[in-house]
Amino acid sequence: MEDLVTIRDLAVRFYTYEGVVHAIDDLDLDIRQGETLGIVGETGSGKSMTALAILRLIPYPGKIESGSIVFSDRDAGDELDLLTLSEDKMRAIRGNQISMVFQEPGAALNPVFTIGDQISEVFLLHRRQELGYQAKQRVDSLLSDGNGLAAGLKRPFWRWQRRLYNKIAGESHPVEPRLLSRIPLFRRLLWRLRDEASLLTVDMLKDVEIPDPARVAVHYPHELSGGMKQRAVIAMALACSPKLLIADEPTTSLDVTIQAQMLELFRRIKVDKGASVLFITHNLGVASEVCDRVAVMYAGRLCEVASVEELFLHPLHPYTKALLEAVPMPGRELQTIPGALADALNPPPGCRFHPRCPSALPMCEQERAKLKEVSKDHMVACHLF
Amino acid sequence: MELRAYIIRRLLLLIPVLLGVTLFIFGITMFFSPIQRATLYVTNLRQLANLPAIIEQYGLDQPLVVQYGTWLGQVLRGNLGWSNVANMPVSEAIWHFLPATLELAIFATPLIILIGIFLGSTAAAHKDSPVDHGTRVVAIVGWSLPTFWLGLILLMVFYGYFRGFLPPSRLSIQMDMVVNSAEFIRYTHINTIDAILNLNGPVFLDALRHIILPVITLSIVNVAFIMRLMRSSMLESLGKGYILTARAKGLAEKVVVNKHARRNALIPVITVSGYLFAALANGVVITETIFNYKGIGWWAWQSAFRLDIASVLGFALFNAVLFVLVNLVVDILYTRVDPRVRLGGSVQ
Amino acid sequence: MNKRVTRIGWIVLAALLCLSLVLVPGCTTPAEPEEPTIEIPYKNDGMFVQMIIGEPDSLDPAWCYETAGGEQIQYIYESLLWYDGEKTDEFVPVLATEWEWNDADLTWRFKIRDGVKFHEGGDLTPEDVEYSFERAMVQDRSGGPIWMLFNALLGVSSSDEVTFADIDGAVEVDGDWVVFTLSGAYYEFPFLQILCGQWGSIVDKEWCIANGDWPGTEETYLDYNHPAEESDTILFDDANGTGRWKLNIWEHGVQIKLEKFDDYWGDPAPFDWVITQLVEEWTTRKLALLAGDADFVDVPRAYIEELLDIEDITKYADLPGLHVDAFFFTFELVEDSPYIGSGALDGEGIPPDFFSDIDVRKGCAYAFDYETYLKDALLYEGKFLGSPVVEGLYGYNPDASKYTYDLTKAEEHLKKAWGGELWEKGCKFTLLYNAGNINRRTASELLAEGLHRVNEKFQVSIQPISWGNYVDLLLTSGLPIFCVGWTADYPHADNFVVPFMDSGAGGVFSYFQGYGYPELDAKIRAAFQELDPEEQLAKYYELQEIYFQECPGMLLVQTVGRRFYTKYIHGFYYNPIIPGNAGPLWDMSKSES
Amino acid sequence: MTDWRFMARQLARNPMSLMGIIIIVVFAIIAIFAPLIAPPPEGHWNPNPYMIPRDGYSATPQPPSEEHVFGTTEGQYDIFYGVIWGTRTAFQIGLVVIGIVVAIGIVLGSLAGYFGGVLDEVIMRITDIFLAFPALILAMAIVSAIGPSVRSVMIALAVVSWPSYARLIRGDILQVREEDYIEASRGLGASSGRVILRHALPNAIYPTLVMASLDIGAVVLAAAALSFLGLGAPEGYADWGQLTSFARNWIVGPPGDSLKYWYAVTIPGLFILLFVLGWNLLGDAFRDILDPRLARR
Repeated sequence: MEDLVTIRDLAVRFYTYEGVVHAIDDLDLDIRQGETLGIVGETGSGKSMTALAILRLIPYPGKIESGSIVFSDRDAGDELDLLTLSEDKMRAIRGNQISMVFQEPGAALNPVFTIGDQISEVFLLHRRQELGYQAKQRVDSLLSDGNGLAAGLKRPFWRWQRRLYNKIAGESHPVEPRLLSRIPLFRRLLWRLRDEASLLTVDMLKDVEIPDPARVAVHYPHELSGGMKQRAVIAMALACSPKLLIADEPTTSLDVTIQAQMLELFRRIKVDKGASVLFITHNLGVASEVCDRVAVMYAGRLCEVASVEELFLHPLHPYTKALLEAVPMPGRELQTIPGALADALNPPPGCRFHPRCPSALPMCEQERAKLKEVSKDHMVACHLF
Repeated sequence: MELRAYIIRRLLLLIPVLLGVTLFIFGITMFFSPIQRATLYVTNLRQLANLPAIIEQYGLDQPLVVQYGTWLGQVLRGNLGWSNVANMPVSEAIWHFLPATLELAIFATPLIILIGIFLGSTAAAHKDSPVDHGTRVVAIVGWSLPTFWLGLILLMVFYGYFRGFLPPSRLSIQMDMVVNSAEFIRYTHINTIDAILNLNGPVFLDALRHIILPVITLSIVNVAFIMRLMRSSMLESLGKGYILTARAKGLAEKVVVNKHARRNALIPVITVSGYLFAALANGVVITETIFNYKGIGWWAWQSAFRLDIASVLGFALFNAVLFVLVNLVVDILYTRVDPRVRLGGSVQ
Repeated sequence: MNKRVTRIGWIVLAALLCLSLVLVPGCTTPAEPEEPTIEIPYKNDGMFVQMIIGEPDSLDPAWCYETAGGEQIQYIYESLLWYDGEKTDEFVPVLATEWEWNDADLTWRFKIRDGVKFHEGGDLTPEDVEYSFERAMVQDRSGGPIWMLFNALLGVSSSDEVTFADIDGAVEVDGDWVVFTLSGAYYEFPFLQILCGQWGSIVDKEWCIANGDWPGTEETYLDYNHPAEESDTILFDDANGTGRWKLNIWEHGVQIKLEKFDDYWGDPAPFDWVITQLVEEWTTRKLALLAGDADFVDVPRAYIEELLDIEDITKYADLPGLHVDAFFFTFELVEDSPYIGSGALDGEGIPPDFFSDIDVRKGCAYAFDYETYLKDALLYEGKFLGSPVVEGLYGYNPDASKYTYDLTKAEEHLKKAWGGELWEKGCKFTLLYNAGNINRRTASELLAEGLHRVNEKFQVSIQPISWGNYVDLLLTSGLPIFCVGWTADYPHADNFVVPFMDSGAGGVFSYFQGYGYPELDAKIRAAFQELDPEEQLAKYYELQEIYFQECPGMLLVQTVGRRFYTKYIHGFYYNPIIPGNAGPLWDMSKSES
Repeated sequence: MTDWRFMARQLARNPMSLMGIIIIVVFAIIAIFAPLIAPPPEGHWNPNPYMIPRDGYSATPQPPSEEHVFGTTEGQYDIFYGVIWGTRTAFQIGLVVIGIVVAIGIVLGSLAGYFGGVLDEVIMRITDIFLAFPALILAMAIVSAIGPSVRSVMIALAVVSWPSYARLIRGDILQVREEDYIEASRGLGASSGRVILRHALPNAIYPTLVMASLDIGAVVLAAAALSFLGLGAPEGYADWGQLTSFARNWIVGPPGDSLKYWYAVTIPGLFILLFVLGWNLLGDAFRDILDPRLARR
């Protein structure tokens, strides 16, 4: 099974007044076709940054220092290094090939636009040609079966419309419609595109199991419940059936029953859309439910990567062990990890976990451990192995 | 219907305010001895001997309550008293001077708001970059300028240097002749608008020429007010999650800023544009004096200066009403921009 | 990182500097060369445009008692006769063709010109003349100018002291003639001057009545007596006179526009329009004059220098105004006046009757630096005075004795004052002036400085105070010294001697000073009532000498005015009694050459 | 919650606020050492050092010279002396007014915000009354009522500007009082006074600080405007506003030399501009740093 995304020694730094923060340190990671890869770790361990790095949306004053993120587009049959891509090309990928679901559905939706608008925006952006084609079809049908005086009068207009939408469907950057869409009033002449888009939107909402999607589409975010919002966000992300769906703690802000539904939803999506999912969470339980493989991060570095079973049955890295012990389970008193998360401003030398590591060796303080494959599909970065 | 109820409630709230304002001003006048207030009516020293008569005539020696009572009674009968400054009944004076000020406002307010919004969002979009600091400093410098100083210097440059290029007052003599002639109908007394309604190009251009300087002065001084607000609220909304979402959708930065961020950032700006009105009400006082653009601000100043209490009171009433109405409109506008807001409620 | 910050810092600094420099033309461009002389373009053909400060209270001739209104009224209305050119004691016929004095029954008879039309079309009749004066006396608004008519015609000062019969009888029609019966022979000459004032303007009886003014009947006259507000009289901002110009529009606070009256009986008006705009800001007025937008503007004395060397401006100088500023000593202050320090002669204040000592007054009079005041405050535009009777008045004494700046004389007087006690202990008091009046402040400072020079122990502090407050204190004798000015109603010595010296209500200043005494009042009356001109002059000279000797107030300088017109305005001549500054517009003209 | 050290650091880093601070410090120095920089003349008949010494009485300004570094303005008042001592006046007006206003605002605002109910209603209606009237004109009325002087200018400005503070603080208190820790300390039975002072105020105070720093400039401007309209300090009192209004009629020099009197016009104007600018820059930076709505990185 080949890789969809290959991340090689990625480094992200934040240049703040206080100093330089090493958010991510030479991270190597692969996301395979159609798998669900989970990234677990405490807050500030750099999980979300990894996600944003893939989309090249690291916020100011952060910066991708080095490394490469290769995205292999099977249909196009070529491999793109996202980090060297032009901004335009990158934009063509965002929301289209790679899309993202954020932690806070409330914050992720723009309060002043309806759900429908915000979703159809994606279609209008990435599916313009298809929409154009659909629209043309409709105009054709109008032309063919429209008769009678009224229709006769409308014909010239319809012809013009067909030409217009044909252009949109054809060329990638048709001039006339672009001009139209610039000018406020004439923009309306492209209403059929919006209509088509909203149709797709409603389908999308149905897909994510939103009851009465047509009605919900015209609602404003603040009129929906948290779960509904999150579904809407997911719909938005799935709109263009992306190759990679990044879910950044999609369930944390929801209450448990909704969480379950969401996880269910994710599983289904993976199955029938065949998309790969990068599932970011701090909750091992959640990870174990949805993920095929899990990567454990600590203080901007990868500790361990393995398939779910492997990781949960034979955790190698002391940090992973600690994490697993920290999961509350009946019949076992809760273990907490001693010490606090490493200070991002001036992290400890060598292995960043060593100050908190029960079985730390002297060398752990000097040099950091490389990530090495100890058994099939099980990689760990620790001097113990 | 919620709307009507809301409006009525707001207007009812207006009453105590009006009473308070007028009572307060009456309180101020009690600082003067009757003689002091009577001197307002003295145009010739010989009248000094007649002051008692004047005091008698205007009941200036009555106690506060009585004077206020009589005044209030008159007001309720629709008589706001005699404006000594304007030389006409106060109620007329307001309508006599309003158009000029209105004309200023009509031109200045949109200018200020648009420039402010533009500068604000530009600065925010380039936070901490030279652009940001540049725009802010420019705006703040403008804000720190003494209005009268700026006004007179502009006058010096555009009327003194380029002789007669941008003259003060509202119209040139010739155009004034036209405006006051029979065939020119003064619908609104707002020259530019009247000119359009009369399809009279020359008058329009002339009026425009006369209004440029005062409007510029007002704008330069007030633009920072909107600008800094726009900037901070823009920064706020640029930090919001939905901006990241929008970017993640693949939208172009321009769209992200202009559509998603600005629409949200505008909300607080709208709320304060009511206060911009108050700011202008102060600004026009000096602007109108310097550019000899006789409007309500000039009148109010003269009245306050010469202790023409009737006028000050009339102005106070008028202004309070206007102020409340403006804010009312703003609130209603508010609900249109921000779907989360319902009348009477607030954002969060 | 820090490098970036500092860079931005510099950029900001630069931006800031540029901005302040842009806004400060002076700093960047040190007086770049422009051509020294400027051309004033010829604009507004056929219009006389003036920009001035004061707005009329009312255009009603019987109401108006200030120059701004008087000026407009003299353009719109006409009186029976008018001054002959620059003279203030010779007259030319206007609405009266001839007039004769009858000593026997003390009457002035005026033959009314016929063929005179009012702006609204009515014809001038003797009845109109009679009505005009009776209307004025019936209206007699409190504080108005009509006291003059009452004085001259009935020997009283207001309508309250007479019945309607008296008013009715004072002016009578006799065929084409109108007959005025005076209260005394000595009014023969002053009455003619009084007639020339705006209160002597003739209105159209029929038109006035038709528009709701006094119907001319006895039973109604009380309703029209003492109107409260300007708007209570219909002539307030509506006018119908016989003058060369008729009122076109009065935009309150903005401008007054007068339009040429085509059916004028005499030679036609030299201007199609007379436009008076109200512009408070001097800079604005000046720029308007230089741009040719205004033909005449009010020029505050302080700024004349800016206009002196412009060829395109015609200047007229040394025009003595019938106006004088003076310091008046209050003889008997109120005990609790906050401006006399301790209120006793202990060096920490002054006793309430401080200025009743003549040596104190003379000391002050000698301690004032008249030359400096003339030079700095008035830029040499003034004449020294010894007495209230200023140049240009009937009865002016060119060589009346005057006070001068003489510290030794001041010292000897102040040493004598209060039996030498004052010199030992010194004094402290506050000199107030009405806020905003720079010249009066300067005068006060000069006095304070002078006294301080004479004796270190004389501490005078200076304090501005609002006009209202000032008047209040003045009326309640709270001001140790007050400084106000006086302008003529009609150019006669009596018009100045009475307010300055009379102990009665007529003594606008002396009354509030507490100066004046019966003998003096008698002298004043005698001087006025003297019929033999020689004798009369002698008497007035004596009064002026008395004022100098007793020094109840120290006359500052009689201000001398200037006029600035664009070079296109011709024909100005100076008559001090003409209200307003624009000059005798009816004799002036405007042309490009 | 913001802490002072953080703020100080930010202020020092931000170039704008840095400039603001520098400007203000310079002015402060000028104000403190005014008697040394521009010593009052000896044995003058008028002992008050705030009265600008005159060199003659003529109106026309005189250009800079040895004895008058900045020249003299209308009435031969020494501009240098005027601007130096005027700095004191400016600080006086700015600080005193804002001080009073903030004090009033805090008291009324916290009362209204904390106790709410009728008290709140009453206070807010009163503020409505003041806010419904253009401040400048109200100030004018007040000044002309109690007679033009620096004191009355300060009173007037204080009277017209306290309401906005009362409102601001009320709002913040309302916000804060809902916070858990206030509930907690209430629960612990702390007296309301103590709760306000110890917990509510310290957390509500920051926006007030921003506004205050911004307003010091505004107040000085307003005072200048009043002087310009003839309602300020007495003639000859060392006050920038008045110096500018002295120059009012000299802004345009005689034709042919329009900038002849630039010194009289620009020097006092620049002093006002810079002073106000200083406070505004500072305030603006404050605002950026303290604005609770701006995400802080």
